[in-house]
Amino acid sequence: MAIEATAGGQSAFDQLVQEARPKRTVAQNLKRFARRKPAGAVSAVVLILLALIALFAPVIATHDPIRDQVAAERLEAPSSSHFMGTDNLGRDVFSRVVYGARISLQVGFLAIGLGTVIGMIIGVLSGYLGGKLDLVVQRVVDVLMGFPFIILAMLLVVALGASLLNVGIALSVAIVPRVVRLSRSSTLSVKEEVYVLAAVTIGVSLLRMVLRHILPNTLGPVFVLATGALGGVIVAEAGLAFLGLGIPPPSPSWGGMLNIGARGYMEAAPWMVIFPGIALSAVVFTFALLGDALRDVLDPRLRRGDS
Amino acid sequence: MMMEEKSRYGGIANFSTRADPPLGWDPMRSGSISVLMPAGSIFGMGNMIRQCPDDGTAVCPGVATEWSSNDDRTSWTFTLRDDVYWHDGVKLTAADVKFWLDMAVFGVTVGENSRRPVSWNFARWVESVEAPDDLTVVINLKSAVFDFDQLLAVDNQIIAHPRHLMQPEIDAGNVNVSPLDVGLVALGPFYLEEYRPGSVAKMRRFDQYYKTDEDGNQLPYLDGIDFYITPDPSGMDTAFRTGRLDATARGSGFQLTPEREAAILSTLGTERVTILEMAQSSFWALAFNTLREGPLQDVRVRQAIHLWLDRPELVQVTFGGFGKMTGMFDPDTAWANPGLMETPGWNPATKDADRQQAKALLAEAGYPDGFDAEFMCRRLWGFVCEPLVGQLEDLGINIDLQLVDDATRAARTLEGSYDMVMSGPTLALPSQYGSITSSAGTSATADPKHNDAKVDDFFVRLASAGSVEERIEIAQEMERYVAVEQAYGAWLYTENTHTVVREYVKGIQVPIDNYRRNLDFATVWLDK
Amino acid sequence: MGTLLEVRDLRTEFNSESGIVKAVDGVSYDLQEGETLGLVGESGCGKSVSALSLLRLIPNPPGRIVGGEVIFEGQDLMKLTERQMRSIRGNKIAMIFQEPMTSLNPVLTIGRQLTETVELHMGYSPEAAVRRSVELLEMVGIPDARSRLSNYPHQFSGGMRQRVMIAIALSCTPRLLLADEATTALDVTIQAQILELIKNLSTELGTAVIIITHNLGVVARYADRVNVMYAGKIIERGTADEIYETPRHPYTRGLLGSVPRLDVDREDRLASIEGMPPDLDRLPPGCSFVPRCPHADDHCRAEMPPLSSKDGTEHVYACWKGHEFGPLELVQTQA
Amino acid sequence: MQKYIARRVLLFIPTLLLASVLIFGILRILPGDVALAILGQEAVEGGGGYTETQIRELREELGLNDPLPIQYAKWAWSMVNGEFGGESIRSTEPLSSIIARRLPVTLQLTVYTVLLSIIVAVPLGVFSALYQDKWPDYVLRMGAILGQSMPNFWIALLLLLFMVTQIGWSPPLGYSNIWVDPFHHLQIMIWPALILAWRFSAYMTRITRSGMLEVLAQDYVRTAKAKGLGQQLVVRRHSLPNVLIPVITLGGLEVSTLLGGTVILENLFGIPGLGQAIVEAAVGRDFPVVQSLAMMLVFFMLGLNLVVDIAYSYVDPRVRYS
Repeated sequence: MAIEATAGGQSAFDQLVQEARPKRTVAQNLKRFARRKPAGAVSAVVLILLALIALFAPVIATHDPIRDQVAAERLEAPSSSHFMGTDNLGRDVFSRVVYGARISLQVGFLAIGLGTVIGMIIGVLSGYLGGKLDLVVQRVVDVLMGFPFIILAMLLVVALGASLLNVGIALSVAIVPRVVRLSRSSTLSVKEEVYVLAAVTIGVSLLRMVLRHILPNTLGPVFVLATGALGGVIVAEAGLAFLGLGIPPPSPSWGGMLNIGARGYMEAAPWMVIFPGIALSAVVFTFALLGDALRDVLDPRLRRGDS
Repeated sequence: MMMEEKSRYGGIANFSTRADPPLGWDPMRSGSISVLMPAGSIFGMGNMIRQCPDDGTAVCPGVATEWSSNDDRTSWTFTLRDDVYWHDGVKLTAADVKFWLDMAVFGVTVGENSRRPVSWNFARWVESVEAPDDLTVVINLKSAVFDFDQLLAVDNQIIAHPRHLMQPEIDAGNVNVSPLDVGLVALGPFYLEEYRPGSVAKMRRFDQYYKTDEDGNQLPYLDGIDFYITPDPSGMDTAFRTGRLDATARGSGFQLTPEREAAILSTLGTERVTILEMAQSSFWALAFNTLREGPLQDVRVRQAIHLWLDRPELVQVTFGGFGKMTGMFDPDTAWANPGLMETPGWNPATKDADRQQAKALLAEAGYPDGFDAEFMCRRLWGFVCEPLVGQLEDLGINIDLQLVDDATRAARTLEGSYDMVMSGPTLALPSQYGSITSSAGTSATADPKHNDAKVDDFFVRLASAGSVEERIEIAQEMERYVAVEQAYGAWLYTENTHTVVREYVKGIQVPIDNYRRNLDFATVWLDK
Repeated sequence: MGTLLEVRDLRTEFNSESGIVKAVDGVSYDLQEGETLGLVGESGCGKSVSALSLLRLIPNPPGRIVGGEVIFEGQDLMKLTERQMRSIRGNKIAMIFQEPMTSLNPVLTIGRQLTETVELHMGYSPEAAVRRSVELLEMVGIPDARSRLSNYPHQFSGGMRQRVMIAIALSCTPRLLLADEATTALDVTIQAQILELIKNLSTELGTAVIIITHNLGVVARYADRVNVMYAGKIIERGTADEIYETPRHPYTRGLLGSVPRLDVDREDRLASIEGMPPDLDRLPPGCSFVPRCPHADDHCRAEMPPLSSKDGTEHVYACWKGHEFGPLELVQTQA
Repeated sequence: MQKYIARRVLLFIPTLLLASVLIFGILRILPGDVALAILGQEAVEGGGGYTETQIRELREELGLNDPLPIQYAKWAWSMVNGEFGGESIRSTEPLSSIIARRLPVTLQLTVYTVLLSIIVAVPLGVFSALYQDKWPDYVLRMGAILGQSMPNFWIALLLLLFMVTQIGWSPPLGYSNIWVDPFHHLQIMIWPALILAWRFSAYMTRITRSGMLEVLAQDYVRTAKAKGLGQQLVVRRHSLPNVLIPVITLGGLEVSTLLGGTVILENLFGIPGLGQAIVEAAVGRDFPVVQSLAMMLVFFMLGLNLVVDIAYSYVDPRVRYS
């Protein structure tokens, strides 16, 4: 019996492949993940909390992070009116840390989103088309992987000028080569799968097959890569800020609050520098935890074979 | 003359500098503290004459003993000492000084590569230089300058270019030869023993140094100075607090804030630390661009900003109180406009009234609820610009703060692509006429943008003023016109430099007016 | 010939997401010295797990040996310390595995993987170990053994590698050799050679062998006695002839029925056993073959039949109706 | 095997060329003009102004007016003939001496970090693999992830603060290479190396752990156990060689992010390495320095990857005798 593409565009062949795989609802998957990787589950919850804080920053923050500059209340210790004290310009540190969550997530997701999309497109194309393009792309990836990305990011920020968008673009460079390599190898492996070749021989277009089967293969590892890298990007923004090239003041990025100027106050007003540092490290730690847990679950190689 | 009961001689001081001296340590190419701080001990300060250590406005002898001008002050004659030697033992002659003056004033051209003349102030007046004999130098001027000696005596105009070593290089075509290229051989109290870029420059005592102290003892007292390169302020503070350094570096970003000073005192205690307070003698101003379409073309808007800004609060917030409000000149010197600090804009007592008037002026000019403005600021000065943003936003001006690096800043200054720019610290009168034109006049490189010929006219009159009193009078008239009447900028404050030395470091001549002076450290000794 | 090995009520479990899997659910059998015993059943019936349990090689987690005794040369292996157990593995009891391609360490030479066993257990000096290794390779039929010692596994074919595995296993003349699907991955011609090799060497060295396979032909030809396993239990045991002539348990009958026979004409369809092997973590009460057994009744569903025989012979089976079945008709038409 | 190496080496040259074009390109899109940057910097600090003519002359002097391809050709040629791209505009120091002075510093710091990381990471990786999902595994992973979460300059600051306030000691100043004054050198270098090693060993532990888990599940490990080998021998003789091969290649790749880390710590500890120089040069638009130092870093990194690739194929018999 010939397998034709049914009206809905999904060939009977695909349905067969779909049905063979045991169906698990999303809830079951989450429960399974939580039981097997408690640390991962906790970090996922913390990150959702963080996203909420970032979203409702105006509500949570007690002051305007930029405009509320009261010279008289300069460098005050944490108190009931200022939970985390005030900085050298008399601004409320707690509000700045809360808004900082928003900015760090923005720069993180901007860089990772951009990097993943660009990386996937280039990776799939170079994997799918192969030939000269693939060779050049591979060499560029080698160079980018070989290049200390903080210097590349720095050069881009110096070139484009320091703004949240530009810092995001510069930091997306960190993940592009890795995503290209990942999606390219997935494309290549999908292209060689027997069932793909079989499907092609009976008329299904290779591109549709590659796209239909590339995503599930790549999304897993890319998602793991992205979660881990998100933390890395936020730390990198702090690195750039240390060099004076991070998201420019007065916007309260956590990295910015740790830069050269602020560090002079480490002893006189430790709260001004310690709290953003803790916030930043905690978020990056949580992202890394989630990435680590996902890697153990999603990375097929790591699943211990039951003998 | 009996020696002090305790000999001042001996010991090596561990000082700090914030970076490797750029541009081959060449004072002709950079007057930055990064050059002068370590180089001062090798080059010595000034040239034939220099600013007096304790009074910047007075002139003291350098390698010359006497100097005088002819009647109409168009030709100046200097008599050199005959006991001055380069560090490699070669004697200093008038020909060396002529070589140095010619290079600075006229530059050097060999074949098609040429060296730029130096933008030092005295250079613009020099017609020609002669060295009739080994110990006499005559400088002929294009026109009369009654205080030419004051112009020549500026501390960072340093003879650091040995003719016997540089001439061969220049003849061979290397016109941009720098002191570093020829091993930093110079005339100062110390010679360079070892320079490891990025880590340390070791200077050792030059026994044939020509200067002595008031009691006739041969200078310098120290056996040597090690200048450690500490590129990070926190790293420097740490080293000072654990006794690795005897002094902290000067320069923006490195001079102490109250908090860092308190941290140092908390570790070492006040009895083991001496705080040196020096003025930066340079003035921060918020310069406006009146050539660009927009609210700032209206003088009422500019005056409103001038009245609104609370200078004392800015000093408190930006420098933690280490500074004072000023106009275009240091209020504690003879140049200050009498009573200016009590006038609206500066006077803290009338601040509330001034702010009401500022709001009124804005409304009158047609901007009752403010306007948008692009505020360009050098990245390194982010900490200075942020507080300003806060105050301007309270006035209702929506500020787009743009932190840029030096290249972009220089480019946009030429194009005038900003509404406001943070200007300073630029040296004001009296020593640097050049910078005045660039800081307030209509030249392309000036920060405040306007085409008001009247301002340029002030500078012409200043340059040809007959006496110091006349010059002060013209300067004050200009200040009232530029800073108040037209408010081409809002002159704000000056930061005074706080650095610290260990209690046993004695004999540092603290330059009250400009921290880039008295860096030869010849009189420094260690009391331990 | 005394009893070499006695396995009594061996239980091994694995905990998986969906609950406890009773891979080996009370297995008992004995093995005489020099005897060749067959352990046969579908994949997933627990035969490999029972072999690994003998050597206590069950990875923990997820697996655990929860009960039973394994008396080997008078000692209960389950009571030994890990150190004592190690002196038995590879020395007294040796094992070869299914995948020759991956059972040898790719980055160590064949020589190294041979000498390390004799050095460990027999205290051979390196030179003596090398001489012994050459002997072993020649014994298993590998040409110019000496030069091949410095080769790496990837330079050998599948069959050759299985020969090396056998050489390694027999290097300390073990009392018992466990062959876990040893020839399954090889093509047929090589399979026969390897099995002949194992048979000859085991008789020559007096080594008892347990052949673990799903291939009934192999068991018929080489095993003295046969244990048929299903869902973690032994459901029938007897000599090869008894099992093949009059299989008592419906599962065994089903197995034999699904094997194509040369002496039968080929038009008829092969009989197959309905359904899939049961989930070991949700076994029904009573006989676990009930869901697939055409003769099942309430009694089978209620109670698990013990391993016994109506007429007291050695040919025992775990089925209430076992005695009712006669010899297997050669031609069985499916209703 | 020779074919494999030859192909890798042949690929090395075009990659290097591509890298040089990439670096040269990025620097050309920097807004603002180098001449202006230098004059601007001088004006601000020295107090002197500058004129239009001076800008044009400086631009001419720096050869900024030649067409781009010529500038690139000149630079590429000078990189090869030992001049390493001319001299720094800001310090007029020839690049050959800058590189000769600064590259060894960064190399030493990188070597210390990698060595420290491997000494720590391999045993920990093996240990946490053997105790997968038991408490030692968790503790080690938490410690590792913590190391990767905190910005390394922040850790450095806390460390320096602790030293000053609690111990009253800080690393000495005036860096000198190890062959000049080893004790002085190590007192400075140990701290940034430890901080960098914390993050790098965290990564190395993770890949050793996942490599180990994969190897422990292999058939030949089961064979080894069946031969009666103890855990110690199974790990050391049978598992480790198979784990180290991928760990070294992945480790080689990650050295580039390690180099990034040095950039930030060099300033804080007064270490005159490549990172410090690149940062200063980038901000000050000293593009010859940025170009040449960035090129050296990429050359060093690609070279390291090539060496690791070749070593990998040599160590892995499956490739050596293919």
